[in-house]
Amino acid sequence: MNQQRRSLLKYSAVFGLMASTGLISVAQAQEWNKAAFEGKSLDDVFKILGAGSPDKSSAVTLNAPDIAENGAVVPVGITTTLKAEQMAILVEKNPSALAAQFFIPAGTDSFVTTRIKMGQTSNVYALVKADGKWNMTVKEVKVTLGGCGG
Amino acid sequence: MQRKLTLGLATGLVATLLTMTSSVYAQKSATDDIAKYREMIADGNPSELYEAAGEDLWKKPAGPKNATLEKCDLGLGAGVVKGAAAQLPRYFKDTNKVQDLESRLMTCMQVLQGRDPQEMIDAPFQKGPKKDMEAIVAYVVTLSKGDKIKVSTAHPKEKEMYDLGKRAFFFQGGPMDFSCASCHAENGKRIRLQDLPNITEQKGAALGWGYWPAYRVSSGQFWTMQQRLNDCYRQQRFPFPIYGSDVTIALSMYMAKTANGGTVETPGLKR
Amino acid sequence: MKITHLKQLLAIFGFIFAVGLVQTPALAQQKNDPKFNKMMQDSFRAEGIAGLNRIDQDETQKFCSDPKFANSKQAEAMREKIQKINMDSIQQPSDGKYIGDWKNGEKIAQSGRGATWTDKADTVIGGGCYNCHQIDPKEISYGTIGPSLTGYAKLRGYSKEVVTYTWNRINNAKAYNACSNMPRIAHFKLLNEQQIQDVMALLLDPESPVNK
Amino acid sequence: MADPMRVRAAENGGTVDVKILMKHDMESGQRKDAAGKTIPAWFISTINVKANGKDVFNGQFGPAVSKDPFLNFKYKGAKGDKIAVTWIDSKGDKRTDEATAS
Repeated sequence: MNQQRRSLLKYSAVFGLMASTGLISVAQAQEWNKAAFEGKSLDDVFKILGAGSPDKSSAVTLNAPDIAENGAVVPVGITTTLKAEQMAILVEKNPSALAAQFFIPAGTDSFVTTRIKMGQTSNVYALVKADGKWNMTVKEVKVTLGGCGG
Repeated sequence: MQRKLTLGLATGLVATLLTMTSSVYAQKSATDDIAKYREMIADGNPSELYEAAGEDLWKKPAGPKNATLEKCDLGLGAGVVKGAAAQLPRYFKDTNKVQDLESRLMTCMQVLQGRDPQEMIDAPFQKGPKKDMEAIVAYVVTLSKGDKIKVSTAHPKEKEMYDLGKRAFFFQGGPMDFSCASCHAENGKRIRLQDLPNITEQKGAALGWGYWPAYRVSSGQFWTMQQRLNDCYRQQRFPFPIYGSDVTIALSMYMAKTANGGTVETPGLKR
Repeated sequence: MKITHLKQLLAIFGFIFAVGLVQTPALAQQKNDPKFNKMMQDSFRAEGIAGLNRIDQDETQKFCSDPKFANSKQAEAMREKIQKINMDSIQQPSDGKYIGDWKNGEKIAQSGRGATWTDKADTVIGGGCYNCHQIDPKEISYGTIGPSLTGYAKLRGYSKEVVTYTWNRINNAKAYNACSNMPRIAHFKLLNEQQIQDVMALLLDPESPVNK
Repeated sequence: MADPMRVRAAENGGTVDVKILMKHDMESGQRKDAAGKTIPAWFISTINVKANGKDVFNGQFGPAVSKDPFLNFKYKGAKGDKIAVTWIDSKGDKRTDEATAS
């Protein structure tokens, strides 16, 4: 706990310094959402992001494989026809559900691709905030055991 | 009893064939899904991060002689890196040995930079001097990407290495009776969901030799061919093959020569 | 001159082929090669539990390291001899029990761990069965080096013959096929008797998902 | 010091496709070392991307993002745009690399 607090303090100090020296503006720092990333369950994270219980929307597409050959690298991407302001990727069965979140300024496409770790087969959620409202889609990704297993 | 058993087994076999047809679909779709997964991660190979570091290390003075590796002769003349990896292993007159990329780089580090090869041999993979070696390998093999694999056995020592490598490929040992051939001598086989190339044929050898060194997503590491072979032997439950030892070079020679005509796709991106 | 030579050769081959005299050339087991032996001795070092004695081959390993000969007609008697050596080493269960717990068997079948130089002496060795075989149809990640075992007893029945044959085959597959790719599970004590009973159950218990 | 990133930016029809590879272990905090002790989490937490000094992308990662993270996004831009990518990790280390849209 102490350790955590210290690193958090250090963290804010770095941000503060960067902001004050004008390296990044306060608005764009979008300070790392500690509470959201430490939220365990989907609901924890939904609540912290202010997403409540987001509506399933066909306007949101999650690009992820049906089977991942290895859980250490699972490619995930979000595309949407909505005008996204914010997007998030959640893995239901990971120890902390939120994997990553993104802030999309005007002029940037509503599209992102990254790679995440999955401990086991799980539902993966793509969340998109557009016009102040959260939308989502879900897909199961199977994580397989591979190789010789040693 | 013997006859009854045979009969039982025969019926079993027929029945197995019947169930096999029903499982073929599931098997096929899982394989297709894995192919899709590989396609999705193909763009953005983290090997690139190692290549950049390797290029710096190639050009940076180091070792007791404070020299760069820029005059290293990888077989195409001093300082020629482009295309060199596609023609390794090969015989080198100055050492009077057949060398693979990594053993040759050790020679260059020793001769040009004054470094002790034993330190490299003894270092664990991914750490210390090996970490530098791995980055340099990433840099060198990238400069052969797209070239045809072209390995010669014209020199008697090259031919001898090839023959020794072929024999080593089939050499069984350890508590599981494994040889390289246990997994890599038949077409269309897989271990779990991973396809196993048949390295005894050109096509399979090119699929194996042509894609290593590679970034392995399961370990998040860039693996040289020496590390790849090392881990094969670990999984075969053999003792530890010494870094740059003749068995590793002989096997490389056998694989590379069999793969001749295939394309260098290194650095690959593997599970 | 070279060309005429070739033509002559072709003619001779053609003739031999035509009269059906072509046979596989007489094969002998590959000779002991001191150069090769030295390479193997010099190239490995002991690490952790993996000692250098692991590359000392027994008769079966030596024979199977030359597959061209091992699969030839000339080697038939030798194959039978190897199979007999391995058959004779098989022991039936000391408690007379062949079938254990299929749920444990599934766990053993899933694990491919153990016996490498990164393992400890007390690391439990897995059966590694799924590496090469399809077993429970729900597991999609299975290998194809060995035959599918899905529906094993449903297809073959639960007779004493099938049970004994399966026991023997798991204990030492080389009793039936001198150069089978399958490790000799009991010979090298990869699994103990109880673990083999559990794997047996995975294949032969009517309640196992394999037979559903 | 942190290792350099690879940043690639290609313009096509008024859209710049940005692909970033970052060199980072992204330690999850779930793994144990040989002695059985948990290896503490250590990961890139924020990413900021600017084109000609203006924000085009902000991201936040948790420890579940893969080792050597990859990121791909697109923005409306032009050839010659100066792109600057900055990440900061959970220990406060940071790294900035630049690229020009081609």
